[in-house]
Amino acid sequence: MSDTKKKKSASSKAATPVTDAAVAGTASTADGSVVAAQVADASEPLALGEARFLTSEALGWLVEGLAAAGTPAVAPAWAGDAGRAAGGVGDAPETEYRVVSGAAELALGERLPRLSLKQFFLPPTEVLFSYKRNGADIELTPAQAARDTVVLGARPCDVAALPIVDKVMNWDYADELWNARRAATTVFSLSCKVEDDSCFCSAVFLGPAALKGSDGRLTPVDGGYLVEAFTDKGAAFVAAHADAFADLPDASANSAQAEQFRAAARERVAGNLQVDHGRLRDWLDHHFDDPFWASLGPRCNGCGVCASVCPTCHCFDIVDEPESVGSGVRRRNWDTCQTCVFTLHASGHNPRGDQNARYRQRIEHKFLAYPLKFGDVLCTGCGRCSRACPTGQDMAEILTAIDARAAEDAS
Amino acid sequence: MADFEPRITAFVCNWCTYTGADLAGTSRLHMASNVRIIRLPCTGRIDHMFIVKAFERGADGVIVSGCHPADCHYTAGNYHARRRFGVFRELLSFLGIDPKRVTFSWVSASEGGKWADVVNSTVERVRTMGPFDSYHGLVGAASPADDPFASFETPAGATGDSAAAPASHTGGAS
Amino acid sequence: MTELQDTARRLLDEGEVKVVIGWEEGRRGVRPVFVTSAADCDRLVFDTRCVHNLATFLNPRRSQVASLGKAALVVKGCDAKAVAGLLREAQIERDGVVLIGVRCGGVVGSPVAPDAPALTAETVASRCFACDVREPGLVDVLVGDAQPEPPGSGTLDERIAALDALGPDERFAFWTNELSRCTQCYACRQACPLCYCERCIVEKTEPQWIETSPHPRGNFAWHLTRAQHLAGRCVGCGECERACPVGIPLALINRKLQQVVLELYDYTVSDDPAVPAPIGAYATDDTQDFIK
Amino acid sequence: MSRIGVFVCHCGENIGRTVDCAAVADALREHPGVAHAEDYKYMCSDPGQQLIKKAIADDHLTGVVVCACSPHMHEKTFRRAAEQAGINPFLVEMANVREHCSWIHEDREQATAKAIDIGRTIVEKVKHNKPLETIRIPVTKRALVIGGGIAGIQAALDIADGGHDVVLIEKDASIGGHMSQLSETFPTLDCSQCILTPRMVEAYQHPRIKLHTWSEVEKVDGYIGNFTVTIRKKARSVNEDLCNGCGDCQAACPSRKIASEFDAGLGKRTAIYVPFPQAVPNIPVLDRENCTLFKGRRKGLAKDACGKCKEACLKGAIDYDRDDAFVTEEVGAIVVATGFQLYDIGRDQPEGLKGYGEYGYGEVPDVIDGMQFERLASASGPTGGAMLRPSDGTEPKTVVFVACVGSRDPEKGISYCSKICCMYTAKHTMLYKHKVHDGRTVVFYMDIRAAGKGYDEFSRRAIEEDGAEYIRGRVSRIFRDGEKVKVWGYDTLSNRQVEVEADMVVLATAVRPQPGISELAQKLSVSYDQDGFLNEAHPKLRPVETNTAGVYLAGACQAPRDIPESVAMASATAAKVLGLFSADELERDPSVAKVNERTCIGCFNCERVCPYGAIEHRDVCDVDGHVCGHVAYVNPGVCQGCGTCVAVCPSKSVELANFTDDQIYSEINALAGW
Amino acid sequence: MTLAYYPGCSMHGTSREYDESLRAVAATLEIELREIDDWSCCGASSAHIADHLLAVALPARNLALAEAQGASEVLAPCAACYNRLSGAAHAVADEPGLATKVPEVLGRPFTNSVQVTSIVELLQGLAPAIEERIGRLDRRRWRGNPLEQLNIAAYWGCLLVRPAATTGFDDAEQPTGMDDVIRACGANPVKWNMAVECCGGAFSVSRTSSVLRLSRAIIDDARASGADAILAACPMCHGNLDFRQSAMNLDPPMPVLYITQLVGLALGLPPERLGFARHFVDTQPLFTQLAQKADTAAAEAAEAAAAKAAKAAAKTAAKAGVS
Repeated sequence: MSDTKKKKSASSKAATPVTDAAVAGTASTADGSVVAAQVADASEPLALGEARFLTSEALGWLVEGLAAAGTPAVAPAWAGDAGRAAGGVGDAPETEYRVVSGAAELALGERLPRLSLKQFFLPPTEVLFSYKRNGADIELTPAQAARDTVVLGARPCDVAALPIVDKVMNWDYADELWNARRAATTVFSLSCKVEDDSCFCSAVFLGPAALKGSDGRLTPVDGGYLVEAFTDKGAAFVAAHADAFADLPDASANSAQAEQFRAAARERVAGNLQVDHGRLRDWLDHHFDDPFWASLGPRCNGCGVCASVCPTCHCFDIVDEPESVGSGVRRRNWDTCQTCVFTLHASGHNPRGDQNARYRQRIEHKFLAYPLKFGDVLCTGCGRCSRACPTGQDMAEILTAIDARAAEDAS
Repeated sequence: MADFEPRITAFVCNWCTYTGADLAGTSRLHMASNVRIIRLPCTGRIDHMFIVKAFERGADGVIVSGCHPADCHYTAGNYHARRRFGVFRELLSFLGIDPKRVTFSWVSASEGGKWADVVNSTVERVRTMGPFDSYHGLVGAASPADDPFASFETPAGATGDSAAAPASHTGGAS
Repeated sequence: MTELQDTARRLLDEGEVKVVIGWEEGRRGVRPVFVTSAADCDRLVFDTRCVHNLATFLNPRRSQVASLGKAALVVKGCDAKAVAGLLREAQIERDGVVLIGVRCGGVVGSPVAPDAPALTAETVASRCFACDVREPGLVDVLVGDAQPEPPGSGTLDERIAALDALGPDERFAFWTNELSRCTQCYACRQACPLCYCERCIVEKTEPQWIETSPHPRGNFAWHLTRAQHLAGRCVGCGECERACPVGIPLALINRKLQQVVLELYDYTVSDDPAVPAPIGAYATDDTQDFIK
Repeated sequence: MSRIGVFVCHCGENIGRTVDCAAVADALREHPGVAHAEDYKYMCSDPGQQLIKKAIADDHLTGVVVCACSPHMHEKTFRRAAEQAGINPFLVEMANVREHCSWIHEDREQATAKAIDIGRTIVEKVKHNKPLETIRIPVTKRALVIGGGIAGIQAALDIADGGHDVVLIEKDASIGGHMSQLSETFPTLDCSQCILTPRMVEAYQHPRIKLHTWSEVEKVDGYIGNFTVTIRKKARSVNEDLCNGCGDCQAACPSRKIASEFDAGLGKRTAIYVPFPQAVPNIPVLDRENCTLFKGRRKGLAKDACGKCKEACLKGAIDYDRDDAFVTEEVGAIVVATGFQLYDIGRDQPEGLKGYGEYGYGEVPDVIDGMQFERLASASGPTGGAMLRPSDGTEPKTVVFVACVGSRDPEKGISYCSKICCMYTAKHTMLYKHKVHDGRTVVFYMDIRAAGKGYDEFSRRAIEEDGAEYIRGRVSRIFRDGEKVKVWGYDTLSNRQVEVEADMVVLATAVRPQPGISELAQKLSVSYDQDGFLNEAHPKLRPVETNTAGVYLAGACQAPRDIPESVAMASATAAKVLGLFSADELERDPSVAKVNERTCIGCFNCERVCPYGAIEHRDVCDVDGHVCGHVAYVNPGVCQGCGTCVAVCPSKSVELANFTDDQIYSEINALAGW
Repeated sequence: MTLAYYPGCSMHGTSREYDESLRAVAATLEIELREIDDWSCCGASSAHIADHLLAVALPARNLALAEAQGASEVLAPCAACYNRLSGAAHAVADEPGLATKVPEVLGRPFTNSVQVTSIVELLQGLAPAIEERIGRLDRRRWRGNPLEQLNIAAYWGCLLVRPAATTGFDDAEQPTGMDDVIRACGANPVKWNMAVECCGGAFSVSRTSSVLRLSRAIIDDARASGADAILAACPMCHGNLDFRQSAMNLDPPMPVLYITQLVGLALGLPPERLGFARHFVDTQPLFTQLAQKADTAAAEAAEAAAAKAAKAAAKTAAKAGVS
């Protein structure tokens, strides 16, 4: 209880230039050491050089220039598909992260992209190697090298997921493919206006303009974006395309407007969810068999859409696909713990026999197992799981419910 | 395109069409050599996935052939097949897979001549349609150009083979 | 509404069922709810946002639902058709479930809305256009007021006609683009009331007929197979499409096959489990003009 | 890891001319999993087979591919050879490089390339072949024969004489069927009763034949070699064991005006009755519909209205309170011989049939059908064999016979030929002429179909010796005109209208299957055609078998049949049954379907498409033994291996041995990159 | 009920009494007949010998008109018209191509939506209504319904029920519909043999001798079967049986009634409104005879009643005597 008070006060007294990370920090110190580490890593203020100004037009040229130069630029774009026959009432057009080549495609700051940024670092399917048999010997062709790429205007919650997954990808084994793509990619995030009441980044040590994982950040201001670089990579990119990045028309005014934008967003998201991760974790740790779980399973289709759209879910499956008698490809594909076959043993036994167990797994991995191992949570509060769930499973609601139980136990 | 030799995979029933093809042989009826026959007990056994897999494995055309109605060795297998493929053909067409690449026919054990005709006409039709690159390219070259991280982009030589350049691996014919 | 709630309350009070599966008001519009106590029955709602096909929850392999005990299910026309499908295919027994039918005049495309939108040609779900069921058959109780026909909106059929008008290559391009987004998450399968297999064909590895890698080739194989398996069975509830996280217009395919079985075999999926499905049956004079 | 042996046959020049056999062997030797490859002039020759046997031994082969002729030619040969060499015959497959390659192509390069491909596909298949054992099913060496007509009697006797027990059931009170109603039979004009009665008695007294008359099939379970049949013994109201057939009960029965079925309605019988004097068994049944006592009981009278037969019976065999009884019989084979009925052509007809109201049948008493004529002509008939017409008992001087009444008339609902009418009509004219020498017979016919030994001669005789006037044409109207029966017809040969003033008209009405045949067919899961006749398994090659293994057809239940044909079919079924019974176990091709009960979800698509009813339901139980679901089970004894069930199984939980998905997938896969 | 009415040439010509009686009956039974505006020849009896398309198009034109004039059902009282119209409807429905060809030929839309009804179908359907009305009739004006005394032979001719495929509302060989109507009218259908035999039809002029032979056979059989009159539903048949009778010099002649006339009588409509005056065979004797029969019947009935009453009285008297 007292924690939430603190949180409120903290965020409300967020005065002039103070980064969201800082806010997240102060908010989360209450959660103790685990989080402290993570705050540090998220909030290094890499103020390299001045903030720059990127006009909307300039963004257009920039994108077109990159395309011309053969550098893939990934940005939120209007979904290039037929769309749903049964679309929601008055839905805004969908957007998706895509390699863009023209200004017209861009949809920065519009509706939250359908899928997270994950697919550009851990694609839904990717070739590990291909094999070809020549008589006795077998010829292996390794996967392609990653190529230099820039991401422009990704949501902070999507960007923040990258360092979170880094830890998994570099824990007992360093995943070359992932790391190569991380290294080859420069990521500029876009200060977020907050999508809707399913967002809860501020409840997972982040915020609508969090810097975590960003090499640089765009914040909307009149006529374009205020651009800041926080890493050498980011600064290098700005430098390399100096012609696109102008001086700020009115530095102080622009910064003020930018900060105003961020502050408004923080306000907007703050109310959506507040939990005490410490006691939440403890509760999870001691309530593996709690009847509560049986209240989550029935509604769940077990489709794993939540995992597909999740920026931090990273499970994959490895398959060999023959192309003929003597040749084929080894691939890795997205997988999810929400399907019944995920844990099905060859014997026919399934340790996670029903959806109750599988949904518990989803929660416990994100808010218990991962934190205990890596110190942080396996969630950036983007809220996609709640929005995408066909049966209305609601992450914020569930976390609130668990937190309430945790509070009872605590008292 | 002129020297394009279509690859046709044929799924035939054991009792009518396979025997009909035997008869074509014993009658020394010369026909195009582009067809490879896979023998099944009955058209009723033929699953739509056979056709899909054949295309995945580089076929430019497919033949499905069995006993005439009322001649089925198992009395009704061909009737059930006729229903399933009546639907599947429409489905293929709707997804843009030209049903002209698939020949369905009834060839009885006594119709060696008809079999030769089915083979030749199918080969000629598919020859004029050209190789089924659009499907073979679904993995490899034809992957959506808008995604550089080509989940679908695979090193040449592996899936590339199934898309184009035959005979480069598994020995191949010639 | 109260009629629905009272019915549920009675069923639970009299112990005829252990759980009532219906819809409730959630934080984001309506969603399925599992009411196990008479006291909670006032949570039950039914309005134009109740798009989910609750028949999916009758899949006997959903043990987390089955373990709640005998269920009463709130069904619209399309849900009833799906229940009939499950009966037809021996997945459930009629006396194993109580069906509370709700008269339905159509639903909107998405359950996510603060309150029930009025049905207009714009808001109505395109799948309701072809729907012939105002009062679900097969039910034990029927509640709600008589409903008018849903406002006409043939968008689905129009889009199909438009596609049919294209050449094969253009259609192929269209679907390649659509299917290239598929990640084979199988949300379409999970949301389908008639995809109830314990081990889906796509999970069969010997042989692996369908490549599980979400490249267009694997995706084509998957969606071709799914459509073929649903031919003559699909009730057109459109849940597969709604569940799809990347917006693949699956309803086009299923609706197309509905048209095909109607045209070829004069069959329309009904809520009468006694009527056999067209695939698995045959007529000696079935059309065969496509056969040489 | 497979070790496949590939053997390429030149078949002399047949394959060698257009296919480079050595090149084929070389190419396949390089194919993954091939341990041995060679080519030889004649693989099917003894030395050729020796090569294979040797390779199997030396290279420890796990499979054999013979690139040669069609499997229909030599598959058995090579499988036998492999078996002798000690590997399972089902691990041997043939690659058809002769009929499907060398014989149909000229370009040596292309033919060779194709031969290699064909070899590859089969090699890939064989990699996934599984050793299979011939299926053996125990056989209950006991047969059921349904129907006690001449066909049923013949089948029963042949099987019984073959040394196996037979259960013969008959729905009527006596065996004998229609043949017992006939007066004489074509083409020999010998007395029907005289040749039939001895067979009836023989069947009755045969130690191996168990007879159930006044009985019907209630239920059939099981499959070939192992049927369980439930038989309904209809309440006879007479204790078979006590009755000595003295006939006192009949003599005592007060209701004597009941139309006799045996006399086709021309004669009368009592309510308790033996259908005819030579009935077998000679035990009466009580017709409860017409019995005064039972009428009373149905009215609900306090005390029984009659009881005369009971009083009359010294053996006390009459038992009014008997109900239908059920007995079950275990049998290994079933012969269906339910025979036919004549098309009653009155106005009211079942769906699809229109009747012939214009012929006045049933309204004009002197218009009768063929069976009624048989009774008129029969010495045991209502007139004692005197040729007297029903209306006034006078001797008809002019009799008109109309053939094809109902038959070959799609407009009226029947398009088939009833086959026996041409002959029996000819016979009728003779029988009549032999009794009424100054009489006149006129026959309206469409065609005379007298194919059969002595048949045409017979019908010629009717015309030439007995002076029957044959008029080729149809009859449009038959009506009473005072004492006469007017017949209007058309003579298509002389192209003129004909009017005959007849004294009696005999209609050769169509032969139709027995009522209730469809219900019986469903119990036996045997299919029937649009006319209701039971379907044989193959119109030419399996004419007396059905698609339900172990169920056979004899006589007119399958199509209109005359006596010799019915008897021939009966003996044929007997031969089939005896063949089945000749071994203790039934051997069947092991390429049948099998369900993976772990993944089957019991949607029973397979059951819907199985033409043989081979799919059964099996309960699945949870750990506590409670039934928690059901799955399909393929009865290997019934499955014929078409594989339709596999194609419709959504989760591919059923596999067809030797045509498994694995095998087919591999064959398709082998074709990649050719 | 409202019906489109296709009179065809006869109803306005040789068989006006058919038309008059039909209209009278229709009025009484509250059926509105809307004569098809601008109707034309149905093609009988020659078009179908000349050209098939023509034979379909001629009647189809009238059906198209009916359609355009908003009808769903057309009544064609003339058997020939009925036969051509329903024949055309079936042809268009069954024969490939015609559905598109015919509208082209007609130069007007035709969806073949109109149902063609014969007079017998119509009246058979109305039989209950007829019976009901007879019940409400003032019997005294007729001194007991004389029709009860009428034995009449229902004569169908060839066109009403043949070919079975296109007509098919009754058995082609043993139709019963007219008998139902007769019973509804309180009269008695006789069992006879010539109900569907040919009367000579259109050969009335070209081969009168045949017509006389055929029609005479029909009349003879009717008489032999105990009929006082013949009931017809076809102007052509009526012509041959009624008009040609004089040439058969029968004694006594055999009255031939239209089915609508019979119904009219049953409904109590005055004979003059039913056009009996137009018959060549005088129907008056029949009516007189029927009336007499009715009287005798009534008298007998009265006597019987009286006798019964007397008996009863005697009984009671006897009882009284005892006590």
